[in-house]
Amino acid sequence: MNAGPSPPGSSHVLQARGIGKRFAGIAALEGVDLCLRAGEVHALMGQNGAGKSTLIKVLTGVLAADSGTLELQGQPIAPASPVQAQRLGISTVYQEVNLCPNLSVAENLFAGRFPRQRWSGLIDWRSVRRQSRELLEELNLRIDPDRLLGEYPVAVQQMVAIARALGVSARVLILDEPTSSLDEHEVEELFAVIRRLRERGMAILFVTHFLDQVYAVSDRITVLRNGRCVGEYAAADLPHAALIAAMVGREMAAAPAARPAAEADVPRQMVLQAQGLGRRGQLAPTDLELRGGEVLGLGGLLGSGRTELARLLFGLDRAETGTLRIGGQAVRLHGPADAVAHGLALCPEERKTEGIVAELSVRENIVLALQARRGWRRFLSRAAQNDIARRFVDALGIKTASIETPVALLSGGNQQKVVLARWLATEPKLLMLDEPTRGIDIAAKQEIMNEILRLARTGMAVLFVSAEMEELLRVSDRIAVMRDRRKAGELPGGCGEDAVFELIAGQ
Amino acid sequence: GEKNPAGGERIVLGFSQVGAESEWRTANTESIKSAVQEAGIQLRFSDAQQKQENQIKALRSFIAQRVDVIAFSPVVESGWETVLREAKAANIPVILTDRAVKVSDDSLYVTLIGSDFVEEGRKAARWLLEQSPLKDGTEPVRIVELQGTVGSAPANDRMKGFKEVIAANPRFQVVRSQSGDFTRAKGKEVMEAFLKAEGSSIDVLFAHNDDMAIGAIQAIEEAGLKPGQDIVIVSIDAVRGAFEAMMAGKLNVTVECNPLLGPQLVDAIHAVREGRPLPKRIVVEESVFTREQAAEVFPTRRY
Amino acid sequence: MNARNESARTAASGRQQEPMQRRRFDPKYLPLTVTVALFVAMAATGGVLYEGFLSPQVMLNLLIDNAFLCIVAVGMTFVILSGGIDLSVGAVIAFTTVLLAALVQRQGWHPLAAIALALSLGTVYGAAMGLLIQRFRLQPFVVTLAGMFLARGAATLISVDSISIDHPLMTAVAYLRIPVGGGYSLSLSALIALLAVAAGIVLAHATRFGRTVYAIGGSESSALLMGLPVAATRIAVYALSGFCSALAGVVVTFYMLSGYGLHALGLELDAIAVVVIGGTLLSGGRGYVAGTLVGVLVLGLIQTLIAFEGTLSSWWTRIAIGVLLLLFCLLQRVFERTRRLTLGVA
Amino acid sequence: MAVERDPGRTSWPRRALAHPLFWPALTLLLLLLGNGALNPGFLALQWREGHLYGNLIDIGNRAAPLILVSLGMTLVIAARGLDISVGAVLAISATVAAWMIAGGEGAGSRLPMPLAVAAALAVAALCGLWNGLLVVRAGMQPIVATLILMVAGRGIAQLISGGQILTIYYPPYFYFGNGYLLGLPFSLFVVAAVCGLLYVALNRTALGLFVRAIGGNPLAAHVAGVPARAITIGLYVFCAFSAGLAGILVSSNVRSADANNAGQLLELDAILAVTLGGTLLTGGRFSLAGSVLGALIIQTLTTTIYSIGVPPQINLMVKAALVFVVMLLQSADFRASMRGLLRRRPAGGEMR
Ligand SMILES: Nc1ncnc2c1ncn2[C@@H]1O[C@H](COP(=O)(O)OP(=O)(O)OP(=O)(O)O)[C@@H](O)[C@H]1O
Ligand SMILES: Nc1ncnc2c1ncn2[C@@H]1O[C@H](COP(=O)(O)OP(=O)(O)OP(=O)(O)O)[C@@H](O)[C@H]1O
Ligand SMILES: [Mg+2]
Ligand SMILES: [Mg+2]
Repeated sequence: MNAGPSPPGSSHVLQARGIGKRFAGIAALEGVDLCLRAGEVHALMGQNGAGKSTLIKVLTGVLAADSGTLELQGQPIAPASPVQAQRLGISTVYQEVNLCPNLSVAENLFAGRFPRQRWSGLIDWRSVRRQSRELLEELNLRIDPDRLLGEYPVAVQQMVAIARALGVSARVLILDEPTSSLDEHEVEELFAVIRRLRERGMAILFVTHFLDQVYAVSDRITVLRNGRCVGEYAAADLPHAALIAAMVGREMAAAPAARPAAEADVPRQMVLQAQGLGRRGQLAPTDLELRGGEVLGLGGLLGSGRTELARLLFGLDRAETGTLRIGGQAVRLHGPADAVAHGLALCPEERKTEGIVAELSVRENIVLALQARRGWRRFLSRAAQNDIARRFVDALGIKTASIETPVALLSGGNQQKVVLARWLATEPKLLMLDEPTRGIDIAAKQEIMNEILRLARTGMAVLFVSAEMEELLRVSDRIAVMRDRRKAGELPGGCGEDAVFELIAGQ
Repeated sequence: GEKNPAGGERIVLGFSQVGAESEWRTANTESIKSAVQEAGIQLRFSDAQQKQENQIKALRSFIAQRVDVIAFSPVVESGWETVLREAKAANIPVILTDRAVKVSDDSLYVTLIGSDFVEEGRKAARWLLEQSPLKDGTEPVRIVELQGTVGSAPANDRMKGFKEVIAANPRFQVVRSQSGDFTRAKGKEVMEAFLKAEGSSIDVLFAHNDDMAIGAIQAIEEAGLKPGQDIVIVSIDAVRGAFEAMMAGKLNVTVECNPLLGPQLVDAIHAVREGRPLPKRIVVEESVFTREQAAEVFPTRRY
Repeated sequence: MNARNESARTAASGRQQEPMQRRRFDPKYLPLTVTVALFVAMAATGGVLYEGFLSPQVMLNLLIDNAFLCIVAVGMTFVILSGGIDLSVGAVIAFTTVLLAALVQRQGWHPLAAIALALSLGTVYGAAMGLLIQRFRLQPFVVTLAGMFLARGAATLISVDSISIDHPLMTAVAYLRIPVGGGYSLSLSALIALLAVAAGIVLAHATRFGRTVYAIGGSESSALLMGLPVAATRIAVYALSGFCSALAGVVVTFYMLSGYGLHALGLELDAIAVVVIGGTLLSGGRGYVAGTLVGVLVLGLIQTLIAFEGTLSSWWTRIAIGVLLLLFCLLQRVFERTRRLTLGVA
Repeated sequence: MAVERDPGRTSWPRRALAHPLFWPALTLLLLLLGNGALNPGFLALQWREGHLYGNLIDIGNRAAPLILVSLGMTLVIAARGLDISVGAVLAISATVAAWMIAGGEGAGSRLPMPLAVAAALAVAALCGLWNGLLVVRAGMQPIVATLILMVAGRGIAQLISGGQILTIYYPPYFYFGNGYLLGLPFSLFVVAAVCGLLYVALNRTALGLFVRAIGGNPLAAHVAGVPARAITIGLYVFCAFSAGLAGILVSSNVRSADANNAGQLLELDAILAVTLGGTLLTGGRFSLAGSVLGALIIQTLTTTIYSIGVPPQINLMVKAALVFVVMLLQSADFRASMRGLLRRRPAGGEMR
């Protein structure tokens, strides 16, 4: 006795109606509807903290909804745990990489569904290995399935998580910001797979902050704003500007302010000078100069050594060769504490492991680096802490119930903003940002770009690492390109994409 | 064994000690070490840190090293059958010191040199019934007992011996009994609680060793009572501290438990080497010291 | 633009290609190798210093005398791998010995029936603690500490004295020696211990249960999101440890032929130490059952060295154990130093 | 924004119930009241010889060393460490102090008492430094690093004492563990001083923030420029120092130093106190006040067992039962499921 008219063609695979979810005092979702259809890619869009991840967690049984119903192919379902959701045929990649870093890649791919030997019931490692290769191959990912997952950077972990989700032959595939740490090539690989799966009739839900990606792959778009459904649109009928307006709730200039013409007359002091800085297996000896008031973009492919370079500059890894001069003085950095004392700052790439301290409040996370710089005795008064925290919460638009909320409870993009705020608060001489805009919505991304440019104008030197070419070209005065763990060359700010790609490709 | 400079075979003794858990034990170790050294016997000493497992391991290693004689103070009575059989198979005679073992086959060891814990408990009780200031009278005598570590052989046996004798006189009653783990700190802590719970109605304190009695004496003093007078105190071991307390009039009597087994052990070793017969049990001379004797005996005490 | 991407990608893919052939030596086995090598070095030093130290029987005694520690440590390895800890193991051993002794000597049970009961009791006891930990989110340390008090209390409640066992079947098994050639022999307990290690290795590395244990230790929330049976596995881990403790209790009963509430005092710490020395991380998720066996042998070797030295007073014995432990762990660290940044905390 | 704050609805009982210290405090209160009910004299306080006298005072005085050690342990655990050598460090400090003071009956002290106390504390702190260096510099796992000192430390203490119990005959020294100030045991003032010091260090300087950051995510704290290594070493030093302080109190209280038995199994009690107080052993969340309550709970348990006349064979059973009750009471999940049971039962009754 199915209520209501059966959907046309009954292609509705997963349908959510009137989903509501509150967290102590905050309505994360209110009356949200979502309908996934077989053979369609559905994009879920919205600003940071709009409720996308929460909705996904409700769909997959991680969180219990306060209200609303779920139907899978017309049957009401109520998955109480991820296991049940998986059994129902819903395969998910969550926003933060949720795999076990201490297991090998192959184990992460197959945990919970290991193939077993017929005769002994033990895990059949041969076929685990073989099937892992096949799965990774599908994503064109050439990594050793026997190595521990934790040895790979997040980008690779992200791909492995996707591969794991693909390995489950499911009816519904949910991907929460799968592309946030991937570069364009990986994204293309992923999209190729997504298209293949769509052909096979799978229903796919896909979250991203990149508009290009939405239009490249999705058929339908649902927009959330502040926990409410703004609407469901066919991708083809929704222009960029309209989509942005739907997400942000107001019209926004689509073309962001470009870098103002270089103010050449500002005297640029040498802030940092690296000569032959290197470390075996990580980075070939590299020269680099950074002056106050300029933004140096660092380009390159995944694994080209950008993160390594930043880590060496910050003393997070010990350099084996070369010298480092800060403000003209030769220094040896014995660790981040040293670097911070010298006025350096590094906003790390891996938010979950090296960035946030999940249990601490937003306020404490924001003041942490500044306090470290001041030393333990010169304690920032509570009032000063509140002040700083509030200022950055407002400036970066961090969506949080209060500044005393534990960072763990914030949405992914807002956590990223908190880490960024931590480093902006130290007002360093040199600010190194390793993929600072990962997982951040378009509106906030613009804010951050503007903030970086503003800081540079005040005389700060900025090292900006990004996988997004557009972003890189927009803010950089100079662009250094990394290839094969060495600096391939430097380009002036105004150069075009072509020149950068040529360097990346080594032509 | 190896050649000693005098030409003869030097005897090698493997000795496994319980540990160094008390002054008594340290005195025991010292006595054995010095006696053995004087006799020109080579000593392989092993400390079991109060664990039977370790002691068994030590005995095994003595067997592997092919020592001439094995001696040990067992941590517990039971559980020695297997390793003693191995020693017998390797033709190594075994002498027990201080404590007995329970084995099905008496021939597994040569002799036991040591005290009788049950008898010590009996002696303490006998003194109480026959010589203490409370022996006459009609009022019931309320006794509190500070036991040693729960389950340990001296605690079990001293309690057993004490109970056995005290049962003869219904006036004497153990009203409270708690473990003080053989230490001063615990003895004091438990006595504090006893004093609060019983008020000043405690007549006698029986402590399974001197250390607990010394701790309890402090608690009694801090409660504003006079140890030795308001509460009669009986304990066991007769270490130096007990004599000092007796001389200060704070302890009434201590039953000796003699740790100086070294010389007797050396005699036994020689007897075994020469094939002389030995009794299955060599008793150590032990007496009971009272307050009156304390000052006189004190200078001769070695531990 | 796509064409450009394409060319960049081809250039990159050559670099991204990692050696796919199986490496001869996997670096993740380095800690284990170092531990084994150090063990061998230490044994050799003993051989140089003391006559008869390297006699095969001395080495076999390492296994015989530490069989129960080895069995307990296998269970403990799983608990620690899952990110927990089990302090009740020593007490469960004591309880098992007393229970067996009381049943066989006082109640006239057949030893096999008593052993079966003891093993199942141990398993159920462990599972119960696991249930408390899992269901009510209690900290394993407190639950198993209370479990330790309870088991020891129960043991003394059955009997304060030690109970000797002279049941013919039990004594026969206790005296049983399995010749391994050359006049040397191994006890049945040692054999059981080796079997336990072998079973542990298979369980840890070739079953779903084992891999789930590692996953939980690595990241419990990830394990949950990956859809692994976290609750059941956690309870099973403590049940396994309970079973191993009871099995070790049976072995101790044979080893000592007695039941006593004070047997295996402080063994929990030895077991934890052995597991950690064997290279397992106390924070969970990393380590090997095989390493635990080496850890047991290392601790046994340290004790044997001291026994052979034979001149140490009680306090020098303690200091020497500490120093040997220190040397061993320091060398282990020195050889393992990886290029990765390791922060001293955690 | 959908922020909702209704101060009228969160009444104070509700807020009290949600406070992390509520359940430990309630447990302690229940224990004391239960004792009072069983034994009316238990809660009585008298004025005797110029100071307060009674079980409550004893509990406070006895718990003082455990509280001190638990405080140090809390901080080490908060930074994801563990220190199982506290018992041995206590023994070392007690022995050093006793050895330097010693002397015979009426002979005064061998060395000046302040020197002895300072030396004992310095040696303890040195032990902490050793632990800290092994953990941070050598990169050993905390439990093994401190196991080394736990084993060897008692040996060192016995080496100093020659295996004897060192009896102290110098009365001024007895004041630390037995003396009274303003009618209260002096040891309570020591505890108060350390608590005050910690309060200032953790709330008036950035150390509190740093410790919590290290405990929450050591790597992130390191990257943020927090001197994680130095602080971690410092915490081990403090932990050992507080164990040393406890050693002074203990040796003063029993007027002797027993290298073998002093502080035996203290590490377990201290960790138990820390956990009962709500600190997570996995790091991150910690509560010093909770640890103080935890230590008081443990000491009250012990005193209860002694004063209600439990036969010693079942001491452990009683302790186990009480620990189970205490920790279940404190478990939010347990309370929730109990509430669930209570709610379900009447409903079920109606159905039938
Ligand atoms: N467990 C929680 N407790 C309290 N609040 C929460 C919790 N989880 C999420 N929230 C809040 O719910 C809101 C929605 O979060 P959600 O993670 O769904 O955002 P999102 O759309 O995925 O954002 P992003 O793009 O940054 O990932 C946020 O304001 C967040 O702070
Ligand atoms: N797509 C990939 N496939 C295989 N290995 C990779 C890939 N990406 C990175 N790696 C490996 O990860 C390690 C670290 O790369 P690293 O993070 O330094 O690169 P990066 O230039 O900072 O790139 P990004 O920051 O964009 O991830 C390298 O050893 C590299 O071999
Ligand atoms: Mg999200
Ligand atoms: Mg990078």
